[in-house]
Amino acid sequence: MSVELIIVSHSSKLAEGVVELAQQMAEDVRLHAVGGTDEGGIGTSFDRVQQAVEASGDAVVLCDLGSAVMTAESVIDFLDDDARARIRLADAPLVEGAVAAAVAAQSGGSLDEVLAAAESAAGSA
Amino acid sequence: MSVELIIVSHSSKLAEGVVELAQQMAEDVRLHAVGGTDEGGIGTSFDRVQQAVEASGDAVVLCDLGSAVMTAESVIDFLDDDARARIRLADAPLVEGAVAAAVAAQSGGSLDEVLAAAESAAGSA
Amino acid sequence: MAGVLDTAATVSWIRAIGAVIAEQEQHLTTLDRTIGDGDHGANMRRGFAAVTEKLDGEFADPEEVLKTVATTLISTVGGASGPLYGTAFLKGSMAVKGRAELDGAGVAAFIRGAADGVKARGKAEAGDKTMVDAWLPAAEAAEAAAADGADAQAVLSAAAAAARKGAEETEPIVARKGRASYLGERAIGHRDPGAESTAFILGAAE
Amino acid sequence: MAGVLDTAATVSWIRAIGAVIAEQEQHLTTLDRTIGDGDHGANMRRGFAAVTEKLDGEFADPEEVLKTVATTLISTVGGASGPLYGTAFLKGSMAVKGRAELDGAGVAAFIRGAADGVKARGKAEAGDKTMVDAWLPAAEAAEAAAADGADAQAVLSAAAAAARKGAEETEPIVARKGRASYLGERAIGHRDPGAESTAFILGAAE
Ligand SMILES: Nc1ncnc2c1ncn2[C@@H]1O[C@H](COP(=O)(O)OP(=O)(O)O)[C@@H](O)[C@H]1O
Ligand SMILES: Nc1ncnc2c1ncn2[C@@H]1O[C@H](COP(=O)(O)OP(=O)(O)O)[C@@H](O)[C@H]1O
Ligand SMILES: [Mg+2]
Ligand SMILES: [Mg+2]
Ligand SMILES: [Mg+2]
Ligand SMILES: [Mg+2]
Repeated sequence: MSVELIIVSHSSKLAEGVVELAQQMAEDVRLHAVGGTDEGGIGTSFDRVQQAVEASGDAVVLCDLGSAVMTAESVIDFLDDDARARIRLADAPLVEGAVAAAVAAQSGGSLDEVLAAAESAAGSA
Repeated sequence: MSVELIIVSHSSKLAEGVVELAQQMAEDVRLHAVGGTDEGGIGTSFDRVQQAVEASGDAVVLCDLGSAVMTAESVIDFLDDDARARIRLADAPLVEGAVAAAVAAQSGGSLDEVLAAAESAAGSA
Repeated sequence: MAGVLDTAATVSWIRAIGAVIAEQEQHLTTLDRTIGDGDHGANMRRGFAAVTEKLDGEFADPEEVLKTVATTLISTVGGASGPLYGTAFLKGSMAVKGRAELDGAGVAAFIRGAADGVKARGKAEAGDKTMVDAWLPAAEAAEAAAADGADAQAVLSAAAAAARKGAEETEPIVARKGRASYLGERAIGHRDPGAESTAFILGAAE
Repeated sequence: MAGVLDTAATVSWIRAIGAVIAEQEQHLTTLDRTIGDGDHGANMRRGFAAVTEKLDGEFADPEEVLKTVATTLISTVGGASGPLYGTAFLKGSMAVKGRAELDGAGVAAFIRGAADGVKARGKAEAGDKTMVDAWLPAAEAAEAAAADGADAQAVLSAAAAAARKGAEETEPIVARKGRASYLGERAIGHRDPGAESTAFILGAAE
């Protein structure tokens, strides 16, 4: 099973668009779009990030803004040690990091390799 | 009139999501979402980028991937000198650059100030 | 409020916060519109409305009340203040675990736990123009008052006064964390919305 | 193809490209699925189908034909190859401006213009595993053949052979531009789809 990606954004369209873009270059990778608040507004949803994390295997989380990062970190804090060991939070630009990470996951990269791919992504190729 | 942003993406959802996110912090800035091919598929549309550029005043263009950058550069090449003088192509991460640029435009930044805001955006704050 | 905060008094305090936040929604939104995205009032109102609905339940002790506030805020606020206040109430509740009621020292322990939680969650320091600038002086004032033997009510008052001053002192500085950090020098002269809501939370029992 | 490329022969060459691309769609897509996003065949088929529809019109000279190819590709391809081939045909057409027909030197001038255009548009160098690796040797071979007095047909053949060899030589290397650059070492052993389509374009008149 390849490493999965969880895309956390304030906008559901933005999260879905990132998944759409990254999926193109990584057909077999599971990509989770988690965007918007529970009411469909602009913001982040702790509960849906938590559901995505619980529904995933090894996964790298990418976020759009600082408040999304804090939401993701809170979710990770609530995980038990086993679950926490399979989740990494990337410090990466959202779109560029997601594409690079998706390609790394598609080629069978390990959790830390996929994380490194996200974090070394800079501009567009 | 504040500087405008043109968001060029392979995905229409992604472009619209970036606009949605950036608009939140920049109510009065004109943000143009140009995503997907003319048929609504994944890819970029030279014609719609050109229309956005022609419909805008001073504007900074942000792109998701290298092929979007090449599309935008082609559009810029076809502009006359007057039009070209009011367009800047940012070398910046799409989401992070767009948010930073939108805030700079909202506070009345000049074309080059908005460009610099986009290009100095790194991770999420 | 009494000299100690038992379970019922803790519930009353949280209800009072809900009322103050509802009253101040527009004010918080206005502050956030100036140096953020204009949703802090709505975020806080939504969060504390959900919290208030939960307060009719049964609670074993203050910790359980405060933990319910934490998990409810974290799930309903939808902005940076969700994980921040969620962490504040969670770490604060953990600091008073096992106490049937909070005396002055208990209240100070809660506020210190909350302040350290916010600081860790936000990776922010004093002077970054965030709610940390209200929480940190509040924790210091609370500890000083408790050390002087002040009761729960007096410790909370001391914390609230320090938080209010801390919120005011966010005005002349630039932001290094949160959305206002995008503004650079242009954030100068404007109060941080989260520091302001922290002052209201700690001052709600007055 | 004749010894010179007049307007009608230029149109015939472009028609032949459309036919070859349609035939090779699946092959190009397979290459792009391996080291890209799997749309190069569809992109090129869509682009040249639109081009072919335009070929029934009236054209004053080869430049006008080639410029029509350029603007049509740029508007219809939808991937990196759109601006790249669009720029190739545009800069190539500008290099033969004013000529009623292209002799060997004219064809070489077109290919050199196209190659330099692709290189500038993509900011790619030889060895970056892109279509530049087909265009640059093609331009060199075309110029050498033209200097030896070869006619249009022979110059195009020399360019096609060089492009084909260039495309094959993209296999053992890593990509430094385009989507394949995300793959690092894992791109080794796979041919670049754009270099392959360039070889088909230049070889279509055979
Ligand atoms: N990294 C951080 N550390 C501490 N506090 C922060 C941080 N980021 C934001 N804040 C606080 O959150 C407040 C904004 O909350 P809110 O408007 O609800 O969230 P958002 O910024 O996601 O819209 C800010 O005024 C600030 O006090
Ligand atoms: N920067 C570049 N410079 C030169 N050629 C490039 C560049 N980027 C991509 N290409 C070429 O474009 C081809 C891919 O075209 P295509 O699949 O149609 O576009 P996309 O990559 O947008 O899906 C690559 O095989 C390569 O030859
Ligand atoms: Mg806000
Ligand atoms: Mg918000
Ligand atoms: Mg492709
Ligand atoms: Mg493509």
